[in-house]
Amino acid sequence: MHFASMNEFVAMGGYGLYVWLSFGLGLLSVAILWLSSWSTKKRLFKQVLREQVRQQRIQQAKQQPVKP
Amino acid sequence: MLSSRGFSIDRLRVILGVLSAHNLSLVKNDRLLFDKVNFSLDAHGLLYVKGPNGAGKTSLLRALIGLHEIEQGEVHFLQANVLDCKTLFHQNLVYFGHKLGLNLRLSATENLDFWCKQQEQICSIDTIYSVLTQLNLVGLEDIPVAHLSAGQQRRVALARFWLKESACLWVLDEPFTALDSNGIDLLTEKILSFLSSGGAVVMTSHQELLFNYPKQELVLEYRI
Amino acid sequence: MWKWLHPYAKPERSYQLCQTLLPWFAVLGGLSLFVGTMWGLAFAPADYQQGDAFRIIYIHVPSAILSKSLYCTMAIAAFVGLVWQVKTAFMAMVAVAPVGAMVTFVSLITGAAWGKPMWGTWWEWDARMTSQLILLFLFVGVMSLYKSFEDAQQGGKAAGVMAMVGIINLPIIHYSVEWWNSLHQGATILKMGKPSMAPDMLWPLLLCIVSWVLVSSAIFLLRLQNEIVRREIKRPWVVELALQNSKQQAPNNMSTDRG
Amino acid sequence: MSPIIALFKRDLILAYHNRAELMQPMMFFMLVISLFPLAVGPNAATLKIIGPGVIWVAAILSSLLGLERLFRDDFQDGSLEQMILSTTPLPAIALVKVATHWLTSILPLICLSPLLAVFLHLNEAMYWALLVTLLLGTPLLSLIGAIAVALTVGLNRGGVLLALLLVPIFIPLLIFATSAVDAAAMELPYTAQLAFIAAMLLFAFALAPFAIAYALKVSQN
Repeated sequence: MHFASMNEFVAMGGYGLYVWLSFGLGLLSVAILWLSSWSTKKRLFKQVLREQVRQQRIQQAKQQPVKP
Repeated sequence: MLSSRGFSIDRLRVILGVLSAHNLSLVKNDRLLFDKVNFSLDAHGLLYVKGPNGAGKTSLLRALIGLHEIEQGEVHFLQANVLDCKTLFHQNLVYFGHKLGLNLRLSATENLDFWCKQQEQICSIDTIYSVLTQLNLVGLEDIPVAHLSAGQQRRVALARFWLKESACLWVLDEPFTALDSNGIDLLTEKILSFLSSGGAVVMTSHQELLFNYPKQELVLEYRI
Repeated sequence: MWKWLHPYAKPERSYQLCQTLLPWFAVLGGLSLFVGTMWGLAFAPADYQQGDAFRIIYIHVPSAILSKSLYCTMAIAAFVGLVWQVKTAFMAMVAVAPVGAMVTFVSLITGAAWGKPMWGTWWEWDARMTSQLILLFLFVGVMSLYKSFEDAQQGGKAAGVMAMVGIINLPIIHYSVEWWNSLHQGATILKMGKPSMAPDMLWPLLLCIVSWVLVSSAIFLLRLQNEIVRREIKRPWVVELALQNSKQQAPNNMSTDRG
Repeated sequence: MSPIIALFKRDLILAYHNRAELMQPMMFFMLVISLFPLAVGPNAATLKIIGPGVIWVAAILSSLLGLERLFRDDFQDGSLEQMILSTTPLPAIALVKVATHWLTSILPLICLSPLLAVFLHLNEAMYWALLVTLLLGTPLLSLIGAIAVALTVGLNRGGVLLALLLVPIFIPLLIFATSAVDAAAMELPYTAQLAFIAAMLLFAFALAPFAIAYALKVSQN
């Protein structure tokens, strides 16, 4: 461990703002892209399922024509 | 190239057949329009493509002439893949699509004259005038096409079928829309005479065909 | 009812490949990113000139290295797609672009945050930062060209052409900017003292570079899967996959409900 | 050769019909350049420093404005389909269209440049350098720009996208051209910069027509 205390670690020898800013924003961007890609995946699968249900409805409507 | 070796296109198209599609599949907007379409069209043959809106009639026609990308399969002209004989194919083709291909700022004669030069057809201005007369466009030859009505504009575009005598394949997409009965008669007559002279025609139409001719039908279904 | 769908195995296989690789890349990438970053931040010694500000190197250099190689990856994918008509290559290209843009953005931000304490300004028109900015524009251009097409196939091809134009231009841009930079200002402030790094500084840097490669590959794999599913959304294998996924989740939900 | 000449003639005639529309990028060019003295003050020394850059930035922006109509009309009315189906190879058609476009909408812009040089107090040596870079550089703008135009011709809203795609690509040209003029201002030789621009131009000449043709085909789908 290079730093003696937690405070020193946060202060980064006076450069805390710049170091934490770049690491914060950098890792945040990675996290955002990962999470958005993941949620897109979930959304796409939901879309497929909805489409499947819709297909079944169409199929049923075709098999049982409305009788007057 | 072929004709210089002693084979005329006229002979070849009788022996080989004009246009054929082999296992043609098309995709548009990630939707499979149709799958494994096959047909072969000989000289004197009329292929009539039917189907509801969105079934892919226009896309099929555009794919046949190379304007739409083919997902799978091949299109053959005189038994050769069209990709390998593009120039020969284009020399023998007239396409009439939804878009008329007329510049609205130019006159009918300017448009047609330019088109003839593009197609390397030797057409004098007199020929163009006489064709336009046949199409009942007397007096409208040299005003900008923008000033003509929709039906008149279509007639100007149709003049291509009269101008390119050397063609052996016509591809027509909804040729009868916006034409009056006289225009429909003129075009029908022209198509029939072209067919009897050994040409091949691919066409789509919403309406049933108004003329009697032994035709091949290709029915496309709408697929979700 | 799916009989009209033609048997198109390739994207499915690529999806399965992504599925197998993704956990490895994600876990290894996440782990090494954590270890590398902590090593760089807390355990590596400080630079004798720049003090602790130099620790930004552990995020700036990996992202800067990756940004250009991701552009090359994108262009190679575009080339493969355009020349051999491979559908999956266009999907890969589309999946790389946002990752590349993100990495380029990170390298710009961290460069600015490093520049402030070192050069006294957030933004310096130095050659590397300028060409990095242009690289970001190129990424964004390819992405927005793809997005503006309704037909994904057509959009992929258009974006591919633009990516190819960009990759031809990239070296020209790089050298012209460097040359322009040397014309307009003395290169004195840019000399940041680049002696060979001490090994206890270098090892965490190498680990960070590896971890960034792994993490961006993981995001790329995930996005590639999304792209494949989006493009093949009506094919039976996607439907089956979605059904399987929902079945896997359903028992879990039920057990939690009971508990 | 005749189909090529016919196309060339037709495009010239159309440009004549459209002359009002062709004037717009020219007016834009003038306006942008006259904005700068108003913005930074009429000090001759300052204007002389920023002059080459201003003229080149304005030239790039106004050529982007004009480029949009390169394939637009032919695409919309279907003339392009008929051209693709003609016996002339598509790259040749593309090259002729780009050449006509350059002659009718960029060349007038270059003809305006002496006036602008006066506006921005450029001296004679700078003016000649500017003229040569414009003559060599603007065909490059048209050739590369035409690729992006051909890609976006099917989209309704191509304008801003076109700028987004092309401006980063044009940066090396901007750098070489303005530095040539700067070198001329300091009475230094600037053949190196010109050689660079000429090399890029020749490269674009060789490749761009094929890229444009491919892009036009993609847009037809």
